[in-house]
Amino acid sequence: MNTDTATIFLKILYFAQLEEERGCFEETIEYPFPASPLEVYQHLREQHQLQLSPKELRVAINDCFSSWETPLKSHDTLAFLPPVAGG
Amino acid sequence: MNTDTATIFLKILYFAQLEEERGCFEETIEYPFPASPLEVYQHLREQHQLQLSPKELRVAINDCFSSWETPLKSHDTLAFLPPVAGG
Amino acid sequence: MDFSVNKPFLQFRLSEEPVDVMQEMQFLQNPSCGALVTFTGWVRMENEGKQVNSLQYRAYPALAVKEGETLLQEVWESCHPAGISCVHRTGHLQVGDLAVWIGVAAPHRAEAFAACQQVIDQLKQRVPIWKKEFYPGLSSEWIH
Amino acid sequence: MDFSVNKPFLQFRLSEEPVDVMQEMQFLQNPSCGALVTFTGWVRMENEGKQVNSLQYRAYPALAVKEGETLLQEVWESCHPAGISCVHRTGHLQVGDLAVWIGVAAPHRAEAFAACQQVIDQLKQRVPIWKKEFYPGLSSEWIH
Repeated sequence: MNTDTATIFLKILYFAQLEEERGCFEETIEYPFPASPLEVYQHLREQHQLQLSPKELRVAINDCFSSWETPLKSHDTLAFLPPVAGG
Repeated sequence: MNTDTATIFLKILYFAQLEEERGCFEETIEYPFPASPLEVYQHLREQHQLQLSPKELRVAINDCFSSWETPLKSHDTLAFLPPVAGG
Repeated sequence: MDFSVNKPFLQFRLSEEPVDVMQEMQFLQNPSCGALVTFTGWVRMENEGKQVNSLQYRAYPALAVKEGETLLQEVWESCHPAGISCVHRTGHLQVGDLAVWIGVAAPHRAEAFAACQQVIDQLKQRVPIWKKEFYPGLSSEWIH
Repeated sequence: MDFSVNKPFLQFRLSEEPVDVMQEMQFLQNPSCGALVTFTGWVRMENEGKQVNSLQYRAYPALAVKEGETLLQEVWESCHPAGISCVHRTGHLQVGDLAVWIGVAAPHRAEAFAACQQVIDQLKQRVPIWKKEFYPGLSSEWIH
């Protein structure tokens, strides 16, 4: 992480297939500011070889469905949601 | 009952409003042969001031839905069924 | 494993006693089925604007069971669920009591919903069961 | 006495424990209601041609409950039943176990059937709950 730029702390939640691929349910990362969910996911996807593309996922910020372009603040909780299959 | 004509014995079942108007659930009557459910009902209706017209009723012979014109045999069980209201 | 070639479970009953819903559901348990849809008819406190205290169901048992079984067979032929169970109370019931219970089990939910609706719609039209309503301060009435 | 002006009973829950169906039904008891329609989702022994031994439900609890409550509110606005209760299991379930239970109470049956179908249809599309199936002799899979 480049300490010359401002950074934010993000709590990341992984569910279902993503949790298994990442090997954890929850982690906190430091990320350059400004950032969007899409940038963060693409970074994490490359880092951890996550299979699902953003088009297959929904995203939630602080337990609310959000767009991939919403600007993130420090201490946001960011969740990536594979297609659901309840019921 | 005129004993010069052949007669049949019929068990009559009354349900719901008919049972209350007739004052009994079941009775056995003797009736001139030949006879149809329609004739028997019109006779009983007049005799006991039953309110419902045949058009409002269905008829069953020996626990099967039947037509009003089916010829009756002795010892048939004849039931007159007001509009249903289960459920 | 193919449910459709198995004989369906079809059961129509009248009951003078309160219905044990858990037992009714167990009749329909089937490892091929992902869906159970049930309809419960409760005695309401009012009907067509009149307050109801209680009601009485009167059936023609021999014909009601025969017609009920025919109806379940027809609904099965239409929707092919794995099982249908229907039990209708007779006797005097209070507000809140269970009057009728219908359960339909099927591999998938669409046929279970369709069959359950068909059974209650048809039951009300065809099965010889009558209902008398008791009102506070008014004469009781057989409902048509 | 006019149910429509009363606040509806709307409840969406996740449960790690088996669901007590009798208790769920009691939540919805209402003397204004003549109809209760329920949907029970059971774990099936097969899915898309593959034999299933068991399965695991994983939820995002905070968002699942919020989205479930929003869904019930929307269905209420569409159908105006008197009450809707929905409980979804989480954890590891065996064939025959109850995975989801939805109950809708209403004065009359049409709105209860419609609302119950809407809840299960929407739940499967929107509520963040995931299912992993376990097969005999094959790798388990998250279902999409």
